[in-house]
Amino acid sequence: MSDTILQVQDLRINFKTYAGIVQAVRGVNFELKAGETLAIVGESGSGKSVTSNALMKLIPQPPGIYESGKILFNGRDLIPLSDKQMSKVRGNEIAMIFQDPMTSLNPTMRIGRQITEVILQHKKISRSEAKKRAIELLTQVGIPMPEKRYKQYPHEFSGGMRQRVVIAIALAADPKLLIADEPTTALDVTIQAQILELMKEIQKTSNTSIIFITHDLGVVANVADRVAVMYAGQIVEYGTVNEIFYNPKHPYTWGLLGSMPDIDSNSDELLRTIPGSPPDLIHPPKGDAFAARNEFALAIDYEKEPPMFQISETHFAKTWLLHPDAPKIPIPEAVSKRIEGYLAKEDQLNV
Amino acid sequence: ACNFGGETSKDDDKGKDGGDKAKTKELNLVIPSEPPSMNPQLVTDSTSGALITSVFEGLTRLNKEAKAENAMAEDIKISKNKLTYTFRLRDAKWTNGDPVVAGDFEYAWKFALNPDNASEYATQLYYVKGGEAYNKGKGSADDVAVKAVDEKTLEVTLENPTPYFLELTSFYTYMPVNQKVAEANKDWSTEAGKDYVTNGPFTFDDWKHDTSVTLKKNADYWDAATVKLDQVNISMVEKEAVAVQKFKAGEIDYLGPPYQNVALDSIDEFKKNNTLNIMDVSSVYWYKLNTKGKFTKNANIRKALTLAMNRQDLIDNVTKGEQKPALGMIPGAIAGFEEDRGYYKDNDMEGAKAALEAGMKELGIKNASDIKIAISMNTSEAHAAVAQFIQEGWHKNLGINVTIDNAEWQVYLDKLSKLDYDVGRLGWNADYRDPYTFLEMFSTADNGNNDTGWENADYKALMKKSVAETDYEKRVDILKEAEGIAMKEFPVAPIYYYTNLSVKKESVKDMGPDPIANVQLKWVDITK
Amino acid sequence: MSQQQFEKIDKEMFEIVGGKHEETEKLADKSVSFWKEVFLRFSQNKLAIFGLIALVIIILMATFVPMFSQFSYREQLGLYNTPPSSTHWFGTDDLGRDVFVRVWAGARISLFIGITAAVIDLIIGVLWGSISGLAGGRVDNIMMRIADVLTAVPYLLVVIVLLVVLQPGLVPMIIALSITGWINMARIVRGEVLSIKNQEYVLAARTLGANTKHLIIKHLIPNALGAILVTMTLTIPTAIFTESFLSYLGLGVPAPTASWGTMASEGNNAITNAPWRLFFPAIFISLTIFAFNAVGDGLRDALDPKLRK
Amino acid sequence: MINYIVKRLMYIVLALFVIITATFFLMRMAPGSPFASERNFPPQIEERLNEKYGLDNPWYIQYKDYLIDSVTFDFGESMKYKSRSTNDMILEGFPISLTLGIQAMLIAIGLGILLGVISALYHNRFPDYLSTTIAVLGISVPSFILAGLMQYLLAYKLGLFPISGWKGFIYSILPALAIAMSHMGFIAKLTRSSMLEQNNSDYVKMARAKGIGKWTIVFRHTLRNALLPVVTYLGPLTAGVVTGSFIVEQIFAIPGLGKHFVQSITNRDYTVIMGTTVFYSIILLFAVFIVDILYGIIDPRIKLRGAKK
Amino acid sequence: MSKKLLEIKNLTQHFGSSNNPIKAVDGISFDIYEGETLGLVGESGCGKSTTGRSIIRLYDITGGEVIFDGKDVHGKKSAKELKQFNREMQMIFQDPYASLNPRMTAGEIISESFDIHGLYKNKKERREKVASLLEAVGLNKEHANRYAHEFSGGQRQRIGIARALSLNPSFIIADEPISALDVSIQAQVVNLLKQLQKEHNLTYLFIAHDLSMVKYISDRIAVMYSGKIVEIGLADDIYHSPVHPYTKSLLSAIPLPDPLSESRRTRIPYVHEEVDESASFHEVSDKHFVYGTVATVQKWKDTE
Ligand SMILES: Nc1ncnc2c1ncn2[C@@H]1O[C@H](COP(=O)(O)OP(=O)(O)OP(=O)(O)O)[C@@H](O)[C@H]1O
Ligand SMILES: Nc1ncnc2c1ncn2[C@@H]1O[C@H](COP(=O)(O)OP(=O)(O)OP(=O)(O)O)[C@@H](O)[C@H]1O
Ligand SMILES: [Mg+2]
Ligand SMILES: [Mg+2]
Repeated sequence: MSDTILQVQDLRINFKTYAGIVQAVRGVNFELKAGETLAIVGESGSGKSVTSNALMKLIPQPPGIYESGKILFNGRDLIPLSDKQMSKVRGNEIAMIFQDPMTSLNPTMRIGRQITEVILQHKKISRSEAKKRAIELLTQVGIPMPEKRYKQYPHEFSGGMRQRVVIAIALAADPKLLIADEPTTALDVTIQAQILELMKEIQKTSNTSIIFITHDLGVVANVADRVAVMYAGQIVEYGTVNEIFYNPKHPYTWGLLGSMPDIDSNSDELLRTIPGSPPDLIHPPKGDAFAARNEFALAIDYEKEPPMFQISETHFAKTWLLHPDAPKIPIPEAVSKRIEGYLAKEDQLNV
Repeated sequence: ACNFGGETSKDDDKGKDGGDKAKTKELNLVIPSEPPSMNPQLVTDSTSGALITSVFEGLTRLNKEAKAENAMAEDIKISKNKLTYTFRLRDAKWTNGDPVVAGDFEYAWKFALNPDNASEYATQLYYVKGGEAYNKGKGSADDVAVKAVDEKTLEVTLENPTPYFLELTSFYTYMPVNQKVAEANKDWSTEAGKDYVTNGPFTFDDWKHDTSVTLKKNADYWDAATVKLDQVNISMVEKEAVAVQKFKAGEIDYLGPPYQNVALDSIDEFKKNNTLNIMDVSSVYWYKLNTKGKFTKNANIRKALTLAMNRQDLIDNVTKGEQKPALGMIPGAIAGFEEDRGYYKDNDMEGAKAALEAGMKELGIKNASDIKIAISMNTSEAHAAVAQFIQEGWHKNLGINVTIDNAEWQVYLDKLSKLDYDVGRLGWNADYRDPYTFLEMFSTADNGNNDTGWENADYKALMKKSVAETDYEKRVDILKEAEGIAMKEFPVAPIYYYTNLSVKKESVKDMGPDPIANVQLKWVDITK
Repeated sequence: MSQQQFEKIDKEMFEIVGGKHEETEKLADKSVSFWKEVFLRFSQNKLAIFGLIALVIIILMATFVPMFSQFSYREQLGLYNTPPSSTHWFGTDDLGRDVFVRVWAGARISLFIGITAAVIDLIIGVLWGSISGLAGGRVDNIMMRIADVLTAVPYLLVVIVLLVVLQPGLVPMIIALSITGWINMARIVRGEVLSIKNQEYVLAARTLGANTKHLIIKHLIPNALGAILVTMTLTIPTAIFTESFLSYLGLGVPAPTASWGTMASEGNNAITNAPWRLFFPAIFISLTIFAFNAVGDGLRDALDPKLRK
Repeated sequence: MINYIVKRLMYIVLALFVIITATFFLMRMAPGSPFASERNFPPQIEERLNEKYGLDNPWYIQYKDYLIDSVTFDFGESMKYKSRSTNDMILEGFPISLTLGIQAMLIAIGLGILLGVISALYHNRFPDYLSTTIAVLGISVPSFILAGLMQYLLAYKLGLFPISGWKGFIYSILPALAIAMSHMGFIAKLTRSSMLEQNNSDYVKMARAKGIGKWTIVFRHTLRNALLPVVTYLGPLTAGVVTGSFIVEQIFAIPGLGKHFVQSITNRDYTVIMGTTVFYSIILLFAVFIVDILYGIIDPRIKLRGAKK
Repeated sequence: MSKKLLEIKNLTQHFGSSNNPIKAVDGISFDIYEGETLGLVGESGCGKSTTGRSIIRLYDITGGEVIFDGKDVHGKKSAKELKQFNREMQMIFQDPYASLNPRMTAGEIISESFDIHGLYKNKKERREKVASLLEAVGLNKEHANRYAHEFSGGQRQRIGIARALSLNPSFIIADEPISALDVSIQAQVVNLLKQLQKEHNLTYLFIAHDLSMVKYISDRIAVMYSGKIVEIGLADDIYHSPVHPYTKSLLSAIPLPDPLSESRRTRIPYVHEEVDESASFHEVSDKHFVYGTVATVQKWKDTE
């Protein structure tokens, strides 16, 4: 099961703007195995979308610049590929789902055609076969009366249905990797839950790898096998979903987990927050980008960028706190209490 | 989806000068616009008039010298008192084979006079006794003294002895019309074709509205032997500059009145290569002066304005057509008026300044710059050029303030007739070769063509006297006296006497306009 | 874990000093304001910059040439239709006037007409559009229908009547241009107002108790300004264009005043014998219209929020 | 749908009524008469003429007559072109103007869209500058100057085309070009900006993510959506091109309707003014109406108002 | 129990033509007590924003009554009364980008109300007021001269809050004030709102679709579905003993940051049931009401 299909090495992406050069992605490394879901979390502007668009080479140039790095997809580097070569990869081997189902469908083209378009682009089959496949896909993503829907236009669909169509399009050519950039953020919780279920089911049946971008930790907990936490254009913690949720090491991850209210938390206490605002990526701060918002910041954080410390086989974090010389800081109480609560509930259930 | 009107038309013949073509003589012309009417009695403009005279034949026709000679009339008898004319018609045929009879004339003339037909040129027939009364609704058709005595005899009695009446009978309003056809189809003249029955040198072969007109030689014409042209192709080109390009590109054979004018801007060029024909005509270009105007009510001011024009310079540099400076109201092309009558000199700045001084004193004005005068004109580049030249001259030499008031034609006419102007441009050309035509309009202030509010009892008396006088020499003397009166008070400031400018291909012969600017296709020939 | 190599780092560096999150609330000291960014984007548009420079030069020439030239635009020098030479750079015309001076005197008239008409269009258009957009419903419907119908009434007829009622000249010309000129502006302003009036910041101002006047002055106009500006830069060339059209029909400003329109339409007839009389006014009409269009398009691109990130 | 059409038709009728009324009163206000000429004729005849054409009636009777004429579409005889019926004049001129107009529209739309697409695809690169420059140039040169120049250079000097007239396809090329240029420029600009807008939209990004080629995206996705605003422009364009080509028709001596539309006004040829105005307005109003319906057909999102099930 | 600050009686808000209206709000009634926070949740498009906006008079209501502090909000009012009303009731908007005028500085935005109500004597006083408001929301006075686009989302939302506070209102409608923000920033804003509530004794109508936050901040919660309130009660009751199937479905869909429990999650789908005319509110426990007919409510309770 575990062949690596994607390896991203030291990816750096800049944007030239009037205010200066935005260093949107600053040396990102991760890898993805077949059939696995990687969730990327992080706050707005941390470079999640840029990273995922970069994998598809969808960064507009200009203003974007692929500053450095490699994107090895099945061992082949995508960065030097021409647009033409890329178009054989896009939609076919790597597919993508965007955040807003309302705008990612062409408003004046019938749904059916938008699906068959991908199939015909990448597979050598006849129109009627493509249509059959499209109707199959619609059925698969749970759209009732697919024959009728096939002929309709996007505006005749609700938001949730449209997102299903978008997923159907992404699946049309049986991609090996599916990148979903906040696929549920624009949807209601109930519909979000449906879509998540759908994606998990699809993954089970077709063994597709998924990169799932979101800033909702609940969603991450639901879908991910592996989690990458991004901050200011870098991955600051990387591990399996259990490692990240039950044994977080990076103070930013603590902050994220702590700021989620909890059903049982007492509403008289204030939430734990990450104070301050995210850094300006035109002038990324010296040292650890998170230092200024980190209550446990060390002197060195202001001087030197921390390396990736390995915590386990699969767990890495980019904070000086993991240096052997650093003071041992326990997980803040609010977070640890919550984790204990979860685990306790788990024990009860297991008993 | 194409509609090009004349796609299959045969006149698309440029360039393929085959042997056949050399034998058929075709003349290519342009006119500025659609003829407003092709009914002889309703025509008012000279272009339509030229076409009418080509396809119809009146009792007389003007020869190359613009003298009337017999046409439909074989013989003309004039009574002693010069009031009754008896025309004897020759044997001639309409194009549909009907004989031309005296009744056709009677019908046509009465048609023009019939107030119901509202012919704008009915005045041309007021010379006929009872005509004016009938036209103005005060008399009946039966009282109009034109009578077909028999098929071949037409008897006409005039209101007054009219020395130029025979010339008038060549005019288009006097043309006969085939009574049978016209009565059967009241719209006979709106299209070329079966019902457009003519008796002239040419037939009216084809009429594409707003596009072209084609005339063909009329084989049944009584004088067909004289007619050389087989076909005349006339297309409509509104812009003079475009017409010039077409002429220079060889697409047309002749350019000049009454068809389309030679564009002012191309005169120099035609002059340079000696192709421009210039001919004096009996028309005058003048500025009317409003004798009720704030400043122009003063005769001295009017005099100053008249004198302070450098006409020769204007002609040499602006109008360029070798026109003659007008130092009187009647063009030199009118017999008896060839010599300068010496009313004033061209470009007489001394005189102008003296008159201005006098005028200012009379009006109680201190500074010349307090005098504000507007030159009104209708929108036209040529008129604007003249106006600007004169404006600059008056301003520079007299020190008065001059503006140019440019108005759209209809508005301009309205202003003139309401005396809502100071100085207004107009031209006047003779319908018939008689000095009276230039003077008559000033006989009373409420004459529709006066437009100046000027009136003079002596002048009026002289005009009356001239009408009664049948001897041309004597009439000339009377009219000169009248002109003299007007040229002391200056209801108009004459500027120049028109010339007729035309260019033609060398192969075109006998197309020179006659002295009253008619070009008769009957005489034209093409040599190869 | 042990395989990781750590470089030697001073122990003191591992003291907890805590966050300085107040620092992060600081904004970049070099802020790129909206208008500055617009300017920067604009200045990268070569066509627009060309247009701007051309306009500046044309305006300077129009201002100074007639002031300092040895000839006046109406002076007849006795040299008729002479081609361009060292004394008369653009030649002379049929009345012997210096075409160079006339072109720049004409520039004054044409630009004056263009700019004044644009200002009038601006005032009427902004008022009409914002009232229509703000009022909405039936009022909006009626006001827009009036504008529709106005475009269908034969323009020339209106102009002729106007030129008759008033004496021909600059004023009626400007009025004639404004009769239908404002409609475009009104439509655009209305569109802007419709979208702005439902923006949350306008709703916020309304919950604060703002009245209509406050909304218009503080919110609607400042935010519609970009679109208004662009429309205005495109109204000026339209006015210059229409003026030349009316001149062609002989309804232009009275002689001897020169406007580019009258000069070009006269020059059009002299194309065979004195082409410079068409050439120079035509070039400058076209250049000016081109420049305004280029500037307007450049502004539009620079202002377009969809092209901004 | 039916509801919508009926509503729109009612609006058209109302608009026509307003236009007819406005035209009638403007016509009455303009001084001069169709029979005025340099040489005045006796007042009795003028009275007769007025009587013949009903001009002696009080204004409300005349107004009523015009309304009836308009409803029955029978405007009577021209006052200037004796015994020619206004309807004939329109029927003869219109097909010609229409032919010319369709050709001009094809050129304008074809070239305009091409330039616009190129511009948008190479946004801020050389082809963009080039196409934008051509487009703006098209807008910048007044049609009478362009027509005059083309006629002089291409027809007269080089002899490539006939100078004037209307006898075959070759005669229509220059005038169609002259009419088309400014519309071409406008369409190019419109296409460019709406293409740019579309190019920034998510569905285009989605299409790229599907692996669809650049040009396929343009033709299959963007163009159709980008052309919607262009379609809206077609209404006024049709009407403008078909009847507003007066100057070009005049320069090339083409017997179209544009000439009557303008000259009837200067001639005060009331019947023809009325006829051409009503005809023009109907074309304009219907063109806009048809375009709206087309728009609804092309864009599946648009539900025509009043078109409830 | 403190006093009723706001009473909504049968509020109805329809849009579009009268023969085929969009029933955005279809006859809802509830009360808000002084000092409490009422959370309003429901799916997108169910009419939450419309409810908020109708209450604050941004829309002219179609029917029903809104009584604030004993006075009818939608009745005829003089300009002065209106202004007084505006000072009492304020709103915080959802979109931190659309709710700030891009052409105004933070200072101008916050002091806009001072201009409208003429609340300062001189420039200095105004500056001071702006500075104190900025500080109250965790920004500093240097920020007053910066334009909206220079701020991050969280900072913008704080400016929006400062604007709402500028008139010292007693009641604030917060329309999804956090749904456009990041998790970490959401917490900042929610904390701020809570803290301000304490300091100024504010009453909130808190609209959101994120139930975990709503539960945290609200004393009571109203669940809205398709223009109607289907269940209302104390936050804990709604969470722990929901009755209406829609509420249950909604709760079952909230993802938790707990991978183990997530792996076992089963979503309860909701199938819309038409309710007939006789539907009304039934008190199922203390202050806990459910909308439905007697029979359906009983059925729902039984399936618990
Ligand atoms: N086309 C662009 N031009 C300039 N800067 C850009 C562009 N696209 C992205 N950026 C910058 O790159 C940084 C990362 O943006 P990105 O969209 O990846 O954030 P994100 O993590 O996806 O945030 P969100 O949760 O809001 O989607 C941001 O600072 C953004 O401003
Ligand atoms: N001004 C309006 N005109 C017409 N319909 C409207 C208007 N405002 C809202 N609606 C409609 O009323 C319904 C309720 O809208 P509302 O904005 O109140 O929903 P919401 O619950 O706030 O949704 P969301 O969570 O997406 O903000 C929707 O169907 C919407 O389309
Ligand atoms: Mg993103
Ligand atoms: Mg809402």
